[in-house]
Amino acid sequence: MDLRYSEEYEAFRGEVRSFLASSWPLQGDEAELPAVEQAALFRQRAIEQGYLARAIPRSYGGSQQDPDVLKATIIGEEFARARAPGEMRGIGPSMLVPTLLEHGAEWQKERFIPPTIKGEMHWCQGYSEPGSGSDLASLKTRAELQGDEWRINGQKIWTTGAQISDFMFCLCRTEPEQSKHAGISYLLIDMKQPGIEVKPLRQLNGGADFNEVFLTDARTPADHIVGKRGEGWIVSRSTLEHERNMIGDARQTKFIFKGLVRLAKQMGRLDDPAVRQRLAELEGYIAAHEYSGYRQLTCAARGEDPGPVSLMNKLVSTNIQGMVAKLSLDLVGDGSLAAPDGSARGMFQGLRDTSGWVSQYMWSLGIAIAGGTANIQRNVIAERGYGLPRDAAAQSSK
Amino acid sequence: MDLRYSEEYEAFRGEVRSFLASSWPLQGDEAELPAVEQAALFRQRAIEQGYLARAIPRSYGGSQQDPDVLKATIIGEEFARARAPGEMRGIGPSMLVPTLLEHGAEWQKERFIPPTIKGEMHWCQGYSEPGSGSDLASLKTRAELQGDEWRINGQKIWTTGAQISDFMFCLCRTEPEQSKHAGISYLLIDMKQPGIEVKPLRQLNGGADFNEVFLTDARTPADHIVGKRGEGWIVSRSTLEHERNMIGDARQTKFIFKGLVRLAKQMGRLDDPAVRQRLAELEGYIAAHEYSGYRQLTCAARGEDPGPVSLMNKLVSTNIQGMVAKLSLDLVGDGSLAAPDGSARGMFQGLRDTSGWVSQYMWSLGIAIAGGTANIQRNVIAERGYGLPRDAAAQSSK
Amino acid sequence: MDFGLSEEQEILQQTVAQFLEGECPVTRVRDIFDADEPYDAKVWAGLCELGIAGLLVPEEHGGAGLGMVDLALVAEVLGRGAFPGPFLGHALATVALLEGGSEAQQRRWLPRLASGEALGSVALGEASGSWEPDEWTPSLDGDMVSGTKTWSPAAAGADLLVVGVAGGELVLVECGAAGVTVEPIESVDRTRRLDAVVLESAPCERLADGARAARRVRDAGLALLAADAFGGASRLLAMAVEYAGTREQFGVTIGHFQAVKHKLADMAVEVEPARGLYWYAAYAWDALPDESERASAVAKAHLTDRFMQAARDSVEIHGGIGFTWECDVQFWFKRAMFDRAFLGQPALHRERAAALGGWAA
Amino acid sequence: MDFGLSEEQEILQQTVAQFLEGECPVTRVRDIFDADEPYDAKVWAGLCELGIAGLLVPEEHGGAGLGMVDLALVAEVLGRGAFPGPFLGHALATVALLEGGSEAQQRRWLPRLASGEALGSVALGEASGSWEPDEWTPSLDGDMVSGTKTWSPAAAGADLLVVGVAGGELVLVECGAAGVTVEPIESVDRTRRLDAVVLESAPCERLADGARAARRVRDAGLALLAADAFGGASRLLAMAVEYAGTREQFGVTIGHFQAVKHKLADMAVEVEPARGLYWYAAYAWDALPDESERASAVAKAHLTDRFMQAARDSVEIHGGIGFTWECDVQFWFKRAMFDRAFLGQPALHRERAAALGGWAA
Repeated sequence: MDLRYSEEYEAFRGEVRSFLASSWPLQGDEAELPAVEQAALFRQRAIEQGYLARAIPRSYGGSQQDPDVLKATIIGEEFARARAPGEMRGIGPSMLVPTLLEHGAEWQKERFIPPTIKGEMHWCQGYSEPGSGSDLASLKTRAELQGDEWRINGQKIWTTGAQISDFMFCLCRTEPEQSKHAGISYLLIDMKQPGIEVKPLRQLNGGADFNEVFLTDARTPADHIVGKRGEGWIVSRSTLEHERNMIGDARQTKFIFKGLVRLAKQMGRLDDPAVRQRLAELEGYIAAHEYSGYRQLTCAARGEDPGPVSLMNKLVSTNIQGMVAKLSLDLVGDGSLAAPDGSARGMFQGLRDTSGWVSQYMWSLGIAIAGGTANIQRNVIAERGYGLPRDAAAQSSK
Repeated sequence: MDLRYSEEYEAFRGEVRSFLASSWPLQGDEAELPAVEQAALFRQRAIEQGYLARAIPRSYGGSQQDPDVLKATIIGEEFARARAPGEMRGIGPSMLVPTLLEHGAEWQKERFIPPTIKGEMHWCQGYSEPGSGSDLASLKTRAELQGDEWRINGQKIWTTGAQISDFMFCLCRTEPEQSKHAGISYLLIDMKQPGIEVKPLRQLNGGADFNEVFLTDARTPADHIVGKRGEGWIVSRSTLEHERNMIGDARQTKFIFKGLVRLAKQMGRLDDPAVRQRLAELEGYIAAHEYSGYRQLTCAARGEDPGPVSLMNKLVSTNIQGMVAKLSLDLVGDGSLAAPDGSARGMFQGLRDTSGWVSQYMWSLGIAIAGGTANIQRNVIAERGYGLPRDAAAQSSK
Repeated sequence: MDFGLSEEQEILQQTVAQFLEGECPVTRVRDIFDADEPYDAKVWAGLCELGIAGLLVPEEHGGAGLGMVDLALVAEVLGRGAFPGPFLGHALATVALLEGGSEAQQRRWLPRLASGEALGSVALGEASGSWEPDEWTPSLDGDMVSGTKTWSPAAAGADLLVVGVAGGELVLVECGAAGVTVEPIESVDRTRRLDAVVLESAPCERLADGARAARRVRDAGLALLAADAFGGASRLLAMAVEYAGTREQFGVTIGHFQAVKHKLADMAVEVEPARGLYWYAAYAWDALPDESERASAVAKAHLTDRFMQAARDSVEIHGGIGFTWECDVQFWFKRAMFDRAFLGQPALHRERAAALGGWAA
Repeated sequence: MDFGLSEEQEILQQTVAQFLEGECPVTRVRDIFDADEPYDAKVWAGLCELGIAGLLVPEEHGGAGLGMVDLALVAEVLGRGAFPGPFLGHALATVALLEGGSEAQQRRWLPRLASGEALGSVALGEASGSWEPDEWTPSLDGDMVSGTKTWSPAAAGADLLVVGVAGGELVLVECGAAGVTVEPIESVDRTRRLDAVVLESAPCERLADGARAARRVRDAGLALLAADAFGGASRLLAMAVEYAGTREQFGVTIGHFQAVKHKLADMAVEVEPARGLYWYAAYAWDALPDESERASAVAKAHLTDRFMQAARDSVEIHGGIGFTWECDVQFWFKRAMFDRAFLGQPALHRERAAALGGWAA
């Protein structure tokens, strides 16, 4: 156990630092370019250095480095310190790209991965439907192969970023005679076509971060399928895993906790022993989650299995956000009489005013629901983590 | 809504008071009698006045009064104020007697009710078995009719007062070919016989308030069955209802809460804002439970159905005791390093020292388990109170 | 000893409930929620016709002469229906006049408030977060008042404002008067909009016994918020039960899952037994003056916390859809936020209850 | 950056675990729990042979020269096995000498403590409930100490007591000396019995740097209790999972019921991710002196609360049988009560963490 980095890694950190010192922010004429172009230029250079898109082969625009969790962590830390653009965020780079790398056809990788990791092609996810939230296997959107095209009809919901997306990766029922999971395929669908209508879905806190997507005779070429027909379920599982890790990030909870302490100070409540106790109790969870993350990182670096704890990150994070929300509601005082600011804060924003915290109070409920409800998480932990039997109610439906 | 009593009831209260003023404590020679005899003498006079054993016909030694919840409450209040002996407590008067009144044969009522309500005959309950806690229908103790006697073999557990009981009312499987509930009968068994062995069961807090009862060719006459063969389940249900009401009494939780405030004061913690908040939060539950009791009392007096709330008393009480326990553990401080005093406090004792509170801390867990676990209570509330479907897991076992 | 409703009280609740179902069903609540107009004057007028505006006002002033229990029973029904309108402020303004008004003040205002011809409201809160009378700041200069109040319910449409001022007193301010500015606030609960009130040498009239009335207004407000919270929480429970009986996942309604069943049972156990807290607080306001202050503090703290938790639980049971603007749950979710914060958060009233209970080392 | 165990550390844990399984299985724990003798000297001697008694002691004094992380890893295993014996007091007495002893004091005591030839313990608590060094009361008069300490673990069998005295200092007292009376306490956790220590002009020796050592002893104690709590809570979880897989009700194992499954999942989520708290506290004790005090306070508060809750949950899952003396759950239930209270309750350490974190308005 040693939370310092070895000399080799400190040397690597030095390299990253000196790259950053000379590369960001951009100098001279380049500094006059629009921000997006500056970021793209910088990212390209960072990829050439092997600092970004590390898991992606050079042939698809990546830097093709050996996996090294510690190097990745150092890069993350140093890029954050220098406020330099890091890995492209969003559902395309973090969910579609790993899926394509694992299951995609060669031409799909060549065509879709490079623009996605450069931020030139945007994606949305078409999994959830109004009738199937936790129970994805019951989805109803149908795709029929007519000649060399799929024709897709149905409705998706909770689709983040649908308005600004170029493509959707979408689970559709293609083999209606097959039951449940077996009849589902994973299709890539161009969002810019007449058969697709996007309707924003306003949430509780007034913001509209999600959409409904209506597919009416939408089309996509026959070869825009990832994996084989009926294998969509398997193809999508790896993506869901990625999402769960993304949401469970301990750094986010630590960040929001700092904000909470700041809120307590700002509202003059840090001297209240009852508030101090609650904050300190919460800090126990926050710190545990952080160290649990270090431990899982170490296991990943060593190629070891951390055990059931890896199934818990999402629920831990959800629980923490629930506790944060409740305490924050007490801290904002009369502030909760005023409308929330409606922004989709997740845990990424500054949360500097009470209106933002009220928004976060509501948003925390969405977090608990997104990416599998808490009850589904509990099933997964109990069944896969501790070998408990599957749900009788769910089984009886088979 | 009027929490005062009407003139008619205040007049009744006056009668009760003057009876008590002249009848308790006993005077002259009677005051020299042993305490048990004094209580018996007094109770007999109170029954003659119509103040005790009100629901029991005169022919079985009761006072046979019209049901009147308010009069019963007034009697309870005034007897408590005068510290006079009230209704006989314990499982015989509160559980067996109502069951016999509803389901017993005439000779059973005549023989068993009078000595039970006078405290001359003591009972224990033989329901739970090691293999069937929440799931009573799975019990295994068997009774076979051989000639004019039942022969009983099996084991019961959690039997309070088994050592000092004269009889046990006991659920036994008499129709082995019938499944589950259908094969069970309700037998009355003399405890003073060679076929019965009582073994105390020591609990977590060191006390031994429960027993195991081993029945090895124990006998009881053929007619010592309440209800018909195979009807034991139905006969026992009314008894369980009585038990649940007994345990859920709001007065007990109010009493224990006062003790908790006293503990906080005694430990010098009442000035701690965090402690004050927790006490005041708990008081919300305590007061709600108390007023809910008033409301149910009023409904009972009016012959109205209070709705699902009547199914909740036990769980409310369990929840409150859990909160009390947790707060008390914080208040006793280092006191929780010392052994509990081992007594079965339930909520009846004074709880004047930290050792008693540590015992109560452990005892509260037993309360949560006794008389149906919290999960069974939740099923009952959801299914019977709100029409939700029965458990799939339990159904699948049928 | 009777802790139950009279037949008249049950009829009162039914009457208001039926009126709301007819005139202001949840679809209408949604219209008003999304509209610029803070409430539907027609629906409020209908409630006034039922006598709700004057329930507490003695018959000699044109009211029904009933008690706080009756008014709280109405508040429960309005909470259950998420009634969008100026009930709360009007009721508290009326209480202020009843409890602290001179005969002349009562004669002048009560008949108009009772009929609904005039709308009253209160301006008690301040930007500092102070709700308690002894922390109020607006200052009097003769018959003029200056200062800033906030979180005043439906002040924009009111005729009369009862304003909390320095010294824990109350003054009457007519909204149309010079020096009175009412600024709408974007409030979380769009069924009960709130306004800020700026008073710059505005003409006012001191309430004859304002100090006493201020405390009675607060206790009445706490009881009414507790009643609203109970009504709202009951509705959320009913909605969650209904949803669990219709929504299917994995081939069965979600009510088949023990986790959902037990969550509903736990919601019920939190909410249902707490009804008596608001009954008792209202009853104590009417009949047990020594207990009224503490009973209303305990009721408000407990029931508004239960309401808020029921709202969170209800969203969770509804899943994704519960998180949307389209789902009706949001009305009660936001009413819960209102009830919990208005007149001060649970922690404030728990601390008051502790002090009133004499809890000291 | 490595937040994981070395191969040696994993072997250390396995070795101790195997030793306990062989020499002190839960049946043996039960014997000791019910016996008058506070612990089994043979088992303790066996642990000493494994080097546990001297794990922290430098090799020059006959120990293994390892760190607090290693000792805490052992404490986890001992907690998991409910080891009945004098580990905690001995470890803390050793820490006191290591951190505050003069060279002479170290030379005199460390070799004997490291081998297990001498048994050490600490006497820190007081009847007033004070655990913090600056609240200690026994007074020194030259080389004599007078005062009363309590909650001293296994003091009755110890050779050396490290006693907290006024001024936050530590003194060494030999148990056989005149003026030293050790009174057994009926303690809740019969695997770690406690004694009261009365000192009446007892001969003593000041620890060279007692003030510093007192703080280091406290922080080590907090980290070791946190480690024990993690071990105990993990065992309770494992027992509950196992029971849910064997106990049948309504024709299926109770693990089929979602309420039971989810309770187990919730237990796991409370316990399993918290392992790193004690790792970090121990690591900070070894390597990050600035963070050690706060990290150990947070770890002790959090993990002992989780342990206690896991014990309650485990009893509940076991149902009636979990409530009996016969059920093994009780050992960990009572160890949870010990861990939670010894060296001060969670609230104390949370307040310390708040103060150390500079939380002020």
